[in-house]
Amino acid sequence: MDKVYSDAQAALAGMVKDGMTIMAGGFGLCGIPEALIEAIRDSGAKGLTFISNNAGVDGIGLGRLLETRQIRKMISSYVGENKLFAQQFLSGELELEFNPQGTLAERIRAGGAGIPAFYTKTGVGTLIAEGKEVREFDGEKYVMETGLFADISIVHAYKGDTEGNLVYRKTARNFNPMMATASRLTIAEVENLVPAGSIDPDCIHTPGIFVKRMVHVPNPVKHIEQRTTRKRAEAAPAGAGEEV
Amino acid sequence: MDKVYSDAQAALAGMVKDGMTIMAGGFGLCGIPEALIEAIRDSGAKGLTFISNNAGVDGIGLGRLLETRQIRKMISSYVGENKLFAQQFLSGELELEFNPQGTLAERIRAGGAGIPAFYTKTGVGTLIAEGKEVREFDGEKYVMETGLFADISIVHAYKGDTEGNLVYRKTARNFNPMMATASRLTIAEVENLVPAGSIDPDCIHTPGIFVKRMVHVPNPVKHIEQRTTRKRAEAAPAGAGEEV
Amino acid sequence: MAWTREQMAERAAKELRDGFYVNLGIGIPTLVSNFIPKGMRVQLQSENGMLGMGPFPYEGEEDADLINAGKQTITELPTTSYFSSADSFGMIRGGHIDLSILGAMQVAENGDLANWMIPGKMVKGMGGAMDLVAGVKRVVVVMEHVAKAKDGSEDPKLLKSCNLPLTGTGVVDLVITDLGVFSIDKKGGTGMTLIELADGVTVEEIRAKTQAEFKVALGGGQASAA
Amino acid sequence: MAWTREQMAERAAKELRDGFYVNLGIGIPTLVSNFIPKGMRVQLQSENGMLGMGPFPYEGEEDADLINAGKQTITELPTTSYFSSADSFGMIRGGHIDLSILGAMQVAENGDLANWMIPGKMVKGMGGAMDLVAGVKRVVVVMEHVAKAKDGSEDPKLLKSCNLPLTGTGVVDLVITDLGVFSIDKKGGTGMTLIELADGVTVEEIRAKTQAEFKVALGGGQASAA
Repeated sequence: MDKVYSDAQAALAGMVKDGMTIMAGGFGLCGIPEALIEAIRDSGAKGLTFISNNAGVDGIGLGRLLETRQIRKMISSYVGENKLFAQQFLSGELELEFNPQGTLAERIRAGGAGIPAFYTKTGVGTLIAEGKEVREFDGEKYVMETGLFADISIVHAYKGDTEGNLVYRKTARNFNPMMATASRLTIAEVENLVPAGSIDPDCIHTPGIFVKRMVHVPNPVKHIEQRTTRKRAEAAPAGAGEEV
Repeated sequence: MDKVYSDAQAALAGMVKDGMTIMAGGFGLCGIPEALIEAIRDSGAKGLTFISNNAGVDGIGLGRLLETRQIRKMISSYVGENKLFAQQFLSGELELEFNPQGTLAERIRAGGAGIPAFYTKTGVGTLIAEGKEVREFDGEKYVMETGLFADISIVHAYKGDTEGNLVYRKTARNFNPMMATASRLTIAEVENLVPAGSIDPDCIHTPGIFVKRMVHVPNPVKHIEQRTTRKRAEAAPAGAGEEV
Repeated sequence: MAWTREQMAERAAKELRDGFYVNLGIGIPTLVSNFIPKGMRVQLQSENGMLGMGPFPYEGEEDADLINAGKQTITELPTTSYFSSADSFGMIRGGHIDLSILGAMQVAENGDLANWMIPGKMVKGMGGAMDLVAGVKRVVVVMEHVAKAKDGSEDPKLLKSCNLPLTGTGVVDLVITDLGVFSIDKKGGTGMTLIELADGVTVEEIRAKTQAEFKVALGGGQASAA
Repeated sequence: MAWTREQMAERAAKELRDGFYVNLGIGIPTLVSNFIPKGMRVQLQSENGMLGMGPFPYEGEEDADLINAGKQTITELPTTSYFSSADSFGMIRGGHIDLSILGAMQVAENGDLANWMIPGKMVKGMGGAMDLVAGVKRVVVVMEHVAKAKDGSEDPKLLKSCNLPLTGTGVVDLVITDLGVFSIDKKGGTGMTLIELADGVTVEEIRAKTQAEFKVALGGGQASAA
């Protein structure tokens, strides 16, 4: 019952089959489970459906699985950063299902929490609502969206204990906590692996029950998409600065 | 825009009207906002509907508002611990709506998250499903439940900063975080009031946006319903011991 | 010799597996934690928002902020995590808990369960029971075989169909009573099977105290018509 | 003289109130944070899971784990909290954010908004825009008054009805362009009103560049028929 595997390849060995649906955490390149994505590439499995807010960039994150043409379909909210994606989509190789970001997040949370469907205002009267039930509550229209559940979820955490309890760091949390709850097999890569009891139990983001396998990935290379800074002299109103 | 009020009475002054719906956090007597409950008693408002997992015990928690006959209706999952409750219910003074505990928790979360309705397996084929839509997803039956939203929520937190960010302690968390999101006016009593920036931002349970008013309640008296212990000599398997 | 409460809890503990996450109800189910085999890793969930429930505290070390779903003071373990009621029931409803062991007033041969309400009596509420039986992967009931009234009369609790208001429909996988153990094919619909007898209890005694129809397949053998 | 990007952002900043929680879109809306009045407490939400967004980091202090919804490196403040995407959009959808300021391709006189998709071009996705316009209490659009094509021709962006795929229906409360400011009665259905002009811009110039019908009520006076 030891949850810790020697590396990402070992944690995924024999688990990834052609045609599976896989959730991958992260927002842009922030908080993506890169070691596990590489292990999925090494698995050679084809025809995969990925549920992930974005599709990486060329050569990084899910971009690597586009290079190897292992992805058949993406369920995402924004895929703007990837030339190879556009190319494969326009050629018809790649199927794409857009979800509003909040609807995507909620569908994943619902899937993990045993909620098969829910109603949201988001997307009423738009393309997103086409073919879906629209219903009034208290005089306002809402569209019905369904829960999502995957064969495998891969998530990236800052810290994990041997029980599988996870803590995410800053905005690298994003989609990881819900995805950890919404699959048959959740595998977490953690930057820091600590003994059970080392994490304040009031500050655990993902209880260990959701995490079946873990791999320790110390000091991972982290990528920045938009390196924006300000100069030391500048005054600093909230959110201010310039793109560089 | 200072969120901190001098005491519970000041935080509620002029806010509680007859017939309002109020959510009160806590499970049993654990994590209940007792100072704020007393301030509601002092307000004298009548005909209140309370959404709370339990109804306190005689003379403690919501039990105090039963004494003053300020509660017209309870939306709860379990009310077993209260003689006055039984008496008022059986005499027809008090209306009662039972919700399965998980359905109650999810209805509150939904209300706070802009979800007017969702489907759950819980209660299908039981009294709870009567008069509600039952619908199949993937061959299984689910019942539709609606979101809950209140005029006021009162919650109890272990720690709060001046921005309104809250941290709950151990199982005193329970219903407090969802209730904090699901009302027009959320008021928090905190055992420890600290300056903004004092709480690790990765460990905040309720972001300050949800908390409109706060009151500092240092060293509150906390009640134990079932004081169960073990003797020093005993072996200690998980959950073991005896009721005393 | 019917089983004692402890023997029923000991039998229920045989349903545990290494690595299981388990929710135990109030009463006999709580005793199951005393029989977790040494070395087996089982984490107990408490639906008020805790995973990794520890034993009762030593006298004088009770913490009012640390209680289980029965409102009893408990302790934490190195594996413990806390979460909200919404997250707790997301865990339960989402099928992440392996096993729920709970008490019952009545169980029907199709797996229907009644354990929250007796018409005419003051109803306390279902608490988390409806969510647990609907959401947990495997549901084991531990209860007395018959209900004994104050006048000494006995009513069967294993029924063709429940006459008390239901907690869930087609939810029970296994029933452990003081007289024996019954499996229920809640999905397949092939009914209830008596699979074990308490020491010295006969099939005939059970038949006399059971309204439900059941097959008999003792010792793991083939079911024979009841 | 049409307003510059900075002047449009400065005008948008007048929609802020003390204690507001605000979500700013990419582009001109981001500049609004430069014009928050001193002493006014405004917390910026970033829909990827942060409240209390700070300024860009000093060079060399970028943190890959700390980005905004535009994937830009940012910093935290003493008021900052982090949460999941589900909690973030619960906050948005649940109506807890006071104000959203975002860009647009087209706005219709009934408050319909299009800002995510041009048929025939590669679609990048709507990201969080549909959730923001559906959920946030007050939605302010900041955009150029007309779309300039490469051949120099101009297309109006304030329309009777949008011809691009919608982001939301009846969602916009206020439109700030380089030429002026329009309020929209998105609930009442009484349409669009020109309420301010950029310096030196005339109602006639706006009328010539606007397809939508609008009333005129400059300087907070009564609306006159357009």
